[in-house]
This record gives sequence, structure tokens and C-alpha cells, in this order.
Amino acid sequence: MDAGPVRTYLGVPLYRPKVAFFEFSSCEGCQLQLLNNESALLDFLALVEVVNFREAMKEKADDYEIAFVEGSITRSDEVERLKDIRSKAKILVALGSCACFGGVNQLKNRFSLDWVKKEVYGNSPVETEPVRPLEDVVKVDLKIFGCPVKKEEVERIVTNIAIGKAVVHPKYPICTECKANENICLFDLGEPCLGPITRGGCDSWCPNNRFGCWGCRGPAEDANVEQMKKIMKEYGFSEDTILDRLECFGGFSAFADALRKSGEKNRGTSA
Amino acid sequence: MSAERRIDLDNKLKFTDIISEAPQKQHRKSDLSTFEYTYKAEITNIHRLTEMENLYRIQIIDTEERRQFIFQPGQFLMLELPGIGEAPFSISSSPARHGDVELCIRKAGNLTNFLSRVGRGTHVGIRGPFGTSFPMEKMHGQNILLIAGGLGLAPLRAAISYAQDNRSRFNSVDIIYGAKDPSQLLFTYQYEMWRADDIGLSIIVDKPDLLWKGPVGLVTKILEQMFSERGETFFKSTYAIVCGPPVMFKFVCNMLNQKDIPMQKMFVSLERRMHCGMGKCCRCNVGSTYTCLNGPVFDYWTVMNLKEAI
Amino acid sequence: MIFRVFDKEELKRLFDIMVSGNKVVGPVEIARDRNGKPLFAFNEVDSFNDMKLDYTTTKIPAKRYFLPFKEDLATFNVDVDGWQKKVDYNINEPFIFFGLHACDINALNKLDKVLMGSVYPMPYYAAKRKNMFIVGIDCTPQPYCFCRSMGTDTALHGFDMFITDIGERYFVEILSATAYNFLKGIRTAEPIEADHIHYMKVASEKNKKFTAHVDTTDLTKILDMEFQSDVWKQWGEKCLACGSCSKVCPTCYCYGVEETVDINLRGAKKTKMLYSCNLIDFAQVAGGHNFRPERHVRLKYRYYHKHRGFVEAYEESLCVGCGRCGEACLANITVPEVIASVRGEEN
Amino acid sequence: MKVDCNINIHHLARVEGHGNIRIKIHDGELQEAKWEVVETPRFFEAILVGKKWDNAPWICGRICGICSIGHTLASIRAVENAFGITPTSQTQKLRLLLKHMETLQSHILHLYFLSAPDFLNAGSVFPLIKSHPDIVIKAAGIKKLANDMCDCIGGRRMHPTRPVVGGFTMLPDKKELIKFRERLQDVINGLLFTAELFRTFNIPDFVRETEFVSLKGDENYPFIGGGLISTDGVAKKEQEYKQMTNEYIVSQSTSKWSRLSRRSFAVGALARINNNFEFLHPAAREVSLSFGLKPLNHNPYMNNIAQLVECVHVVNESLGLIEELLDSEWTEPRQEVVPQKGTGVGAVEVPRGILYHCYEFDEAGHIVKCDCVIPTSQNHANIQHDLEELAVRYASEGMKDRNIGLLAEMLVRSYDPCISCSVH
Ligand SMILES: Cc1cc2nc3c(=O)[nH]c(=O)nc-3n(C[C@H](O)[C@H](O)[C@H](O)COP(=O)(O)OP(=O)(O)OC[C@H]3O[C@@H](n4cnc5c(N)ncnc54)[C@H](O)[C@@H]3O)c2cc1C
Ligand code: SF4
Ligand code: SF4
Ligand code: SF4
Repeated sequence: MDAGPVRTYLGVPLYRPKVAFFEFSSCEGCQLQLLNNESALLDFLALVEVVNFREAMKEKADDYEIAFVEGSITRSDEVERLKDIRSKAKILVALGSCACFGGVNQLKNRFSLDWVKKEVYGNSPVETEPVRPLEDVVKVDLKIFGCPVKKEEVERIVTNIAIGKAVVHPKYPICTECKANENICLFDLGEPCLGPITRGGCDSWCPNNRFGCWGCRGPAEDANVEQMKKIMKEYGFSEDTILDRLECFGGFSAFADALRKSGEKNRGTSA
Repeated sequence: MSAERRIDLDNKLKFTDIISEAPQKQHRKSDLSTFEYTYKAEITNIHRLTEMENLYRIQIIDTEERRQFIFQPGQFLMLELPGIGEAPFSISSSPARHGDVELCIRKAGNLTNFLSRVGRGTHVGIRGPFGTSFPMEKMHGQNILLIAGGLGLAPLRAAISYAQDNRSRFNSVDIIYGAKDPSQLLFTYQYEMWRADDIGLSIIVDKPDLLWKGPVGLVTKILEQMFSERGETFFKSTYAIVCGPPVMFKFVCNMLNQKDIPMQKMFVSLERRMHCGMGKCCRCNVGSTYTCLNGPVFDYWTVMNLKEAI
Repeated sequence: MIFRVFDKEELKRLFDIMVSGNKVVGPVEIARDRNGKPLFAFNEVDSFNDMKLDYTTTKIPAKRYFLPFKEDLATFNVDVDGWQKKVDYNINEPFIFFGLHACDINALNKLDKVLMGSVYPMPYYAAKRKNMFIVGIDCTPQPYCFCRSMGTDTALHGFDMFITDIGERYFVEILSATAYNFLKGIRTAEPIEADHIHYMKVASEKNKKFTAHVDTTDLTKILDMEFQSDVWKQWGEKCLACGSCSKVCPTCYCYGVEETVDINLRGAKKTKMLYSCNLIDFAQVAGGHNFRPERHVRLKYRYYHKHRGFVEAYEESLCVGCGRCGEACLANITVPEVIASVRGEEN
Repeated sequence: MKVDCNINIHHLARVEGHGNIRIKIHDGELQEAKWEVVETPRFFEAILVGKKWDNAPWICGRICGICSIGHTLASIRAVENAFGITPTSQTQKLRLLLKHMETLQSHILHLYFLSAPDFLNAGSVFPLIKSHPDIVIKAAGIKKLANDMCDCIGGRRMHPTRPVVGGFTMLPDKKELIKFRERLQDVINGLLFTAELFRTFNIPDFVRETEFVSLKGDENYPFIGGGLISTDGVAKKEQEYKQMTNEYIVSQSTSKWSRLSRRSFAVGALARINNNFEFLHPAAREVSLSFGLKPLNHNPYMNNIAQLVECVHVVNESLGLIEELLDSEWTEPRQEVVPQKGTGVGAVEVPRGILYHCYEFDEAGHIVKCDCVIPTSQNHANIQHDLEELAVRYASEGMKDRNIGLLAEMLVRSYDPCISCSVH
């Protein structure tokens, strides 16, 4: 795609960065969210120059400034490929929960690798490593949370990058947005929800649909997880349910690990 | 739908009228249309002061509006760049110049960084002026002591300009100015002019560089000196204006208080996040006091009584 | 004030007259909670039977019709030559609010003081508030209601008419000419002595039903004295800092502003979003300094603003005792308990 | 006669996931023709062990970003079958409607964004934005409608939030459905435009005898649950899916492979049409016939056309479903779920073919064993065998490597493989 005339905003010339998209172990859904972005796709392409997007295009170039990287790291060849991307990119963006926290993939880490391999591939050899988020391997400059990422948020972030505005994530939890959306609180309906401790920004996507939050965006700033656990218990949710939510996407892994350790029931190793 | 059943707006206001009038309306307090009314202004000059601070000269485009824009030293305005942000800035120039103001702005975030990238001729939006001011008139016939730390010199400069413009109305006028290091000193080109206008100026830096010949330390050090140089009676007829980080003005004010300057004769300027400038958004509240309405200039007695002020 | 009475079946006729030419918002049941109890909200209604006039407090207050959670303060057209700012106060067509409780009307009266009564009135609010015709209705105190302690269990103004069920008939207080005209459409009568007696009986019955109380005696002073008290820390430990209390509070009005550039760079928006002083970055300033970094300090701040600061400025508290915040709080932090603990009345 | 050919395509573009194509012919002898799947496995089947039943649809939907709705529905069906829950007819209709919209959006994505560039000589859809804006705008319009409708019924277009075991957390507003009914009418025109566009494309004429597996329709063109059938005459029940899939492990692929009556079989739109042609909506059947597509068709490239035909089918059927939903009173969105010990299978036709989820539960409703068989895994072996034959055939006709490479790529893309999904 050609660059077109230099654009300006309030007289300030804008930089049209070359961007590339890459994926590691993931469902590729976060990238797809961009293609799902029918109405703003053209504007999006005017802001950035896409030079590499395997899911959508055949052309590829190694000359890029911003790398959007989706997926978690689960194999040694991925480590190498990621380091290579890091060395070429000025800004490396972790796109989605897998890249930020390991995503659902990291649930694998509850088990021994041997057991996992055997359960799925029997005795055939297969290579795999414990699941890691990108930042465990390389430096990550910016994270875009969510499973999947929200296209409005990606749009806003890309616009901000183009005009040189800082990307600031909400520090407050989902509840703040949920209440503004006038939802019925799921706790009133007897459903669990991690809204009080999960970082806002998705505009309470799940609770808007009467579906409790699973914490895909990781903890809000200064999240009161201890109190949350107490509340869940008071509402009659089992430790299993609390753990299921906390461990699902990896954002709360430190809390989930602690909870798993404290619980007598060690579901992971019993299998 | 029968006409008589519709709600008759009887004594209720019809707001459509106000909106259509809004753009022509001059800025009047207590008028509904002033809330989001911005003066369109142009950046006519940008002067780089240091690595971090620029001085922007901003002129309201409409001459009539410019004439009507009257402010007092210590007041601030809200400066807006569409889509980038809006933030409060103290007016840093002489009140005599009405709607042709200077703002000394430090790069601190979105708006201020973007401002450092725009060029002359850029249009900005201005709301204001807002807030309380240094009661300059009350100080007539007295000594004034202007103490600034770092960026605190920005709001102080409006008071200094006032003192320059009205030098004969004050007894002695002294500035004590402290900065981290010599490279961060603001308005260096004006120091001689101030001195020429019979304004005492002492500058102190915390971390000197090789060329620095002046005193080294904190503003309190100069203040100590001043205490020993000037007699007790000097402080009896002195007003102080202190601008700078909270830790600094807390120390300075307490020292001045020991020299028996009453707390009501010391003025400080507080800084909080602000969105409206009009006492609505509550972001600037200290306790229940609005920094934008009841401040930003407070006498030190009030500040002492505000919980969480410092 | 003009009083009338009318028969029960006339209420529906009154509603029909109103709805035939106007948009009407009223209380409706939106779901049942996990214990089977109904949950209510204010929604647009077209038929009398859709409303539940015996509703208990709605989870979300009426505030959203006057002070939306999110509202564009201005939009901009941006092009190479510069920009134009467009301001729209988002005035609704006038509409009728049918069945607001006294506490919620009082909440609007309090908001009026800040948002309309001060030096800079807020046109976005005023436009909506002034264009709203309000029909108040009496209520039954719930276990969490402490409006009586806050002096907001009856509304003296801020509505057009207020309807009280006095047994066989409705008793109506009329405050506006428009209301008077509406009532001409149905059969009403001058109240007789018996009606007044019934009215007073209903009122005193209602008073007996309050179970939650807040002792407001000398509260401003006590709050000042207990500023450093450790009880705040205990509440801070429980607090989730989610801001739900402020969002559901009919009188919380603090907001944040965000400016965004459209993805096509041809426009921009200045959007206001109701914020909460309990959220972590409420008091953060440029440079990153946070004046209230701890949960308990922020929680305390909310109580200071409502029960001390506002009293100082307006001689009344900014709480109407509706109990919504306590009901919405998952950590069970309720106003009566917090105030009691600050007064040292707990345990 | 051309005797040598050497093709090496690393990380094939415009498919979901990572796969390589390698073809080597020396002296007229096929040395190697390989469809390699190098995607990293994520071990979903192991991940789920020990999890409570309500995790299954939520986590399993994340096997794939493109067909997450299909995965969610298959997973829900498996859990419901294990617990003996029969969804209400309202739930069934809404699920089918949701499914249809996913099919529509996925097929359109494939047809326009992944497949069409091949026929229009472009590397991606991006240059088409300039050269063929009308096409891109049409495609985006259809996709947007489908996605918007998924948002409305499923909560969101990807990793849906409303469909749960027992029904839905929330029902759409009927007023919304009325609006969608209108927009769907417009889409019919868009699809006719698409048909005209594809008529101008030169679909390679390559035929290889293949067995096709899909759900079996009874009265309707099948999408959710029911019997299993193959064009070679095999018929099985849903819970006997393992006898249909016969998964085995191969070294060239981290995805498992499948076989039935022959060395390999195919699933997907073409398989569904080959097995259930008579149940297609008449309008869809008409489009199909206009392309000369009728059972049994053995040209894998025709899967593109089969997808187009299905688009016409789902749009027409959705209009009917909306009508039925609008005519009925909404009932409770969700049934109560009581977990019980047992095993359940859910077979669902997702855009790329038949998908199976199977879970075994303990008394408390915790997953003991989990198995997911993905359509693309079932196709891998068939892709491999198609490639072998294609390479030999075209090499012997003297075609240039570059062109064989392109045809090979197009072949793989025709299957619309969802590779990360197949590896899961
Ligand atoms: C009365 C008054 C007078 C002032 N006078 C002057 C003056 O004369 N000169 C001057 O330079 N400054 C002055 N200031 C300070 C000035 O207002 C701030 O520097 C300005 O608001 C910065 O705006 P910004 O958009 O550049 O920064 P922002 O982008 O708002 O960022 C400021 C800080 O807040 C943080 N932040 C940004 N967005 C968020 C968010 N959404 N959530 C949480 N944290 C966030 C950032 O980390 C950053 O550190 C004054 C302030 C007041 C109140
Ligand atoms: S549903 Fe969840 S996010 Fe919403 S208010 Fe309740 S706990 Fe918070
Ligand atoms: S509500 Fe929770 S789980 Fe849902 S998208 Fe937002 S953060 Fe993720
Ligand atoms: S503080 Fe709580 S009780 Fe008081 S008005 Fe607000 S929500 Fe109601």
C-alpha cells in the first residue's frame, strides 16, 4: 500500500508507521478482530501501513516499526522467532490475553508436560514447553488486553499512536463500566463475576450480556482480590468456581497459584 | 396528539434559544452558555525556555473578545486542543495585556507534549479566566516577597509583571527563586529587566553546574539570609506569595510564620487535576473545597485548615 | 400548594392522558433476583399496566435521565484549516417522569444546587432537568432506607405533582400549572377533612416502618475529629474501589473528561463520564502524583464530601438516604454502618 | 514434458494458522508432496481435564477465533447431551440463527478476503480496496451484517457470551430482529453480486475421487446435531463419531489425521452439499446448479462455490427463522442445569466441516476426559492426497513451478483450513 500524502493533525505532521502482525500459539482471533472491523478498516489502513499480516495477505516485508504480536510462547522455535521480531521492531505490542498473560493456553501449566503430551498425543513425540506470555521472553512496550481484544479499543490505541498520544489503560475495574451501562449486577442474579477486580476498558462486555466477567483483561490497578474471594464465598460460590475464574486467562495467575496451593483439593495433579 | 396535552413549557426555560445565541455572547459569569464556550485563540509565538518548558504567547482572535478577557495575577485558564485534551494553566503574563496572554508550559502528558509539537499559527481553545487571584491591591504600600520553586515561577510571573507595572505602589519587592539546576532556570532573559525595575532577585540552585557562580541549596537558605539581613519590622509589613511544590511551600510558609508574617498574608497556589474549572467535576476538590473556584490561590491559613491539601 | 383527591381508577386515566401526547418514563420490573425478589428500573413506558407503582428503590437512580453516565460535551470538526467546536446540550424533548419517590426528587433538588444554582450553571443538566415534568409518588420504607434520618423522606418541591395513596383515594399535591391542567382531564375533588386525616395517618404509619437510621447530630464535627481514625482503614480493607456506590448514588455527580480523535482524523470528541472518588486515579495529577493513593482515604473522602463538605457549602448533606450505595456494594459497606462506626457506636 | 519441480511455501498466507507446502518432483518421479502443519499445539483436551462443566464452552470456543461460535455450540451440545438436557425450540432456533450468521461471515471472509485475491491476481484484499472498491464494500457490508447479528444474538461476534449450557443468558430485542430482517433482504442482492463475480473467476478444473462426510439431514439442511453420513455409504450416530473420524497421528503434522472408507475423506461445504443437496433452500439450489454444482462433485476448488451456495441458503433460512421467532412469545431464555455423570457428544457443522466435541463427566460435573475433532484435521489427509495428484498431473502437463505452486496454494485455501484450530 502506498503511503499517500503526509497527513497532519492540527498542523502537526503525522507519522504513518509500518506495522506488522504476527501470531504465536493462539486462536488468531485478535487479528481477526481487526478484519472484523468492517466500518473503520479503510481509516485504519490510512493511519498505518500494514507490511505483514499473514492471515490476510501474501506480501511480506521485514521492514516494520510496530509489531503487533498475538499468542503465547509454547515452543523453542517460537522463542527464536519472537526474538527476531523484537530485534526488528521499534515498538512491540502484545495483542490480546494470550500475548499478555498466556491466555487460556496457560491452563496447561497446571499439569506436568509429560502428562499433557500423553493425554493428547499418546506416545507419539511432540514438542512443547510451559506456556509463557511474551514479556517473559522479550521486552514488551505496550499491551492490549482482552480475549478477544475489543476493536474499538484497538482503534483508539492505533489512533493514539498515530497522533502521538500516550496510551493509558483504565485503572478502574469493570464494575465502573458495568454500572454505567445500567446492567443488573450478576451477583444479584446469583452468578459469579470478576468485574470488581478486573481492569476496565472492555466496557463490561460480558456483564452487558448477563454473563459474569472471567477476568480476561487481568487485574485492575490495586485490585482487592482478597476481598473478592471473601465475597464470592459469601455468595455461595465454591472455591472451584473462584479458581476457575481466576486462573482462566492467566492475568491473575499469582492469585490463582496461591489459591491452588492453599486449597486442599489439588485438581491439577490428581489427573 | 392534541396540542393542549403536550407539556406546556410554561415557566420552564427554553434552551434552544440560549444555544443559538451562545457564539455571539460575550463571556459573562452565571450564563448557561459560558459552560463550554471557548474563545478561539492563536498561538502567535513559541519561546523555548528549557528542555521541558516552552513559553506560548496566545492571542484571542476576536479583538472584542480579546479586550474583554480580563484576568488577575494568579488566575488560570483552560487550554484546549481538540481531541488531545484540555488542561488548566496559570496565566504567566501581565494582566494589562488582557486576552493576549503568555503561558509557561511544562511537558507533562498528552496535551502538553502535543503542544510542544505544534507550530505558530495553531488555533487553540481557551476558557476562563478562572479561580482566585493574588490580592495585589491589598498589598499596596507593603513589601512583597515572591518565592518560587521550579515551575512555580510561571504563575508568579503575572504578579511580578503587575509589580513592574505598578512598582511605585509597593515598598520593596523581592523574588527568591530556586531551581534544581541552572539548565532549568526559567525566564533567564528577564532577570536584568526585573532588577532594572528595582525588584530584588536572588536565585539559588540545588545542583550547580561548572559555570554556576551563585548560591547553592534550597530557597530556605536565601530566606535565612534575608531574615538576618532585614529587621523584624520588615516582615511586619510584608505579604508573601509562594508558588512551588507542596513540600516547598510548606517549609517556606512555616518559616515565614515564625517571623510573624500572619498566615492570612501568605498566599500559595494549589494544583489538582481539573476538567471543568467551574466547580462541577469535583476532580480538584481538596476536602470539599474546589481548587478551581475557591482557589487555586489560597491564603496559607485556609490551606492549613484543608485536610489533604499538602 | 393546591391539594386534590381522586379515585383510584382515575390514575390510569391520568396516565393515559399524559402518555397520549408525551414520552413517559416510569418504574418497571426488569428481572427477579436470585431470591425471587423483583428488580426495578426507570424505563420508557407506553401503558399504565407496564408500570409497577408499588416498586421498591430502583437499582440505578433516575439520575441517568438528567445526568447521563456518558455524555459528549462537545464535538469538533477538524480539517487542514483548523477546527470548529460544536456544543450540543443534548436537550431531550420534554417528557414526563411518572412515579418518582421523595428521596429521588430530593436528590434532584440537591443536584440543582450544585449544577444550576452556582456561579456556573451546567446547561447539560439544566436542559434536561427543566424539561422534565415530574409526578412523585409515595413509597414504603425498605430495610435499607434511612431517608428519614437525612430529612429527605418527604419532598417539598422539585416536582409538578405528588401522589399519595391514602387508602380509598389518591391525595395529590400540585406544584405547577401544567400539572393542574393535566388534572382537569380527570375527575378530582377538593380534599375533605377525612382525607386529611387519612393522609396524616398514612404518613405516621410510614414513619414507623423505618428500621435503618443515621445519627447526624454534630456529624460534621465528628467527621473532622475522626479524620485520622482507624475505622476508615477497616472499611478501606473491605472496599473494592469499584466505584459502584457513586454510580448508583442519585446525588454523586463527579466526572472525568476524555478527549478522543476520530480514527479518520476529521473529528474529535470531548466526552464526560461520571467518575467516582473511590477510583484509584481520581486524585492523580500531572507528573503522576496521587493525592489519595489508598483505598481507605478515597472511601473516607466520599463520606467527607457527602456528609461534611456539602453541609458546609449548602447546609444540607449530599445524601438522601436511599440506601442504594449499600445495596450495590458487594462488600456490604453501608452508610448507616460506616457512620455508626465513625461515631464509635459499633461493637 | 516437464520432469522437475520444486516448490517450497513456508507459512502459507491467507489461511488461519501455520502450514507449509513442499513439492519435489525429480525426473518425472514424485519425490515429495507435503502438506505440513507446524502450528504449535495448545493441548485443549488436556487443559479441560478437572474443569467444571461451565468452563467447557467458554474455553473451547477459544480453540478458534473464526469459528468460535461453532465451537461454543458444539461444546454446549456435548454438555447438554451428557446431562440429558433438550434445548427448547426457541433456544434451538436462536442457536441455528447464530450459527447461520457465523457461517455467513466466515464464508464471506474466506471468499473475498482469502480466496478472491487469487482469482484477481492480488496478494491480499488490501490492493483490491483501490482496484475493486465495489467488491470490497459489498463484502464488508455482508460481513458486517452477519457480525452485527452475531453480536445481537450471541453477545459478541467472537467468543460469544450469551449462549450457555441450557440456553442463552439473554434474549435479543425483537425490535432488533425486525431491523435485521430488513438488512438480510439487502444481503440477498449482495450475494447475487457475489455469484456474478465468482462466475467470472476461472475455477481450476481438477477432479479427484473423494469420500465426503457430513451431518445427515432428515428434513432440513443439517447444521446442529443428528446422524453422520458419508458419500461412500457409511452412516453412524452422533455418539459414534469416533468410528467416522478414526484419528491417527502422523509425523509431518502436529494436527492429527483422519480416514474412513478410503485413505482420506473431505468435510466442509462441498461435503455438505454432496450429501444434502435436496435440503438446500430452492434459491440456493438454483445458484448451485447455475455453477454446475450438484452431487457428486469431486473438484476441491468447487468448495468455494459450495460456500457461496451455503451463504444463499443460510440467509434465506434465517429470514424464515426470524419470522418464526417474531411470531412466538419469548419464553425463559435458560433452563436449569443439573450435572450428572456421563459422556456427551456434540456434532456441529461449522463453516469448514463437521466438528465434534466429546466430554466425559464425573458426578459433580467435572470433566474427566475431553476430545475435540476439528474439521480441518479431518481434511488434512485429503489435502495431502490432492496435492500429490495435483503436482504430478500439472507437472506432467509441463506447467511452471510458479503456477503449480499457486494452484497448490489455491487448493489448500479452497479447503479454507483452520490450522491452529486443527492443532488446538
Ligand atoms: C491551577 C493550575 C495551574 C497550572 N498551571 C500550570 C502552568 O502554568 N504550567 C504548566 O506547565 N502546568 C500547569 N499546571 C499543570 C497542568 O495543568 C498539567 O501539567 C496538565 O494538566 C498536563 O496535561 P497533559 O494533558 O499534558 O497531561 P496528561 O496527559 O493529563 O497527564 C498528566 C499525568 O497524568 C497521568 N495521566 C494521564 N492520563 C491519565 C488517566 N486517564 N488516568 C490516570 N492518570 C493519567 C499521566 O501519567 C501524567 O503523569 C497547572 C495546574 C493547575 C491545576
Ligand atoms: S455484574 Fe460484575 S461487573 Fe457488573 S456490577 Fe456486578 S460485579 Fe460488577
Ligand atoms: S467482561 Fe471480563 S471477561 Fe469479558 S471481555 Fe471484559 S474483562 Fe474480559
Ligand atoms: S450516599 Fe448512598 S444512601 Fe446516600 S444518596 Fe448516595 S446512594 Fe443513597
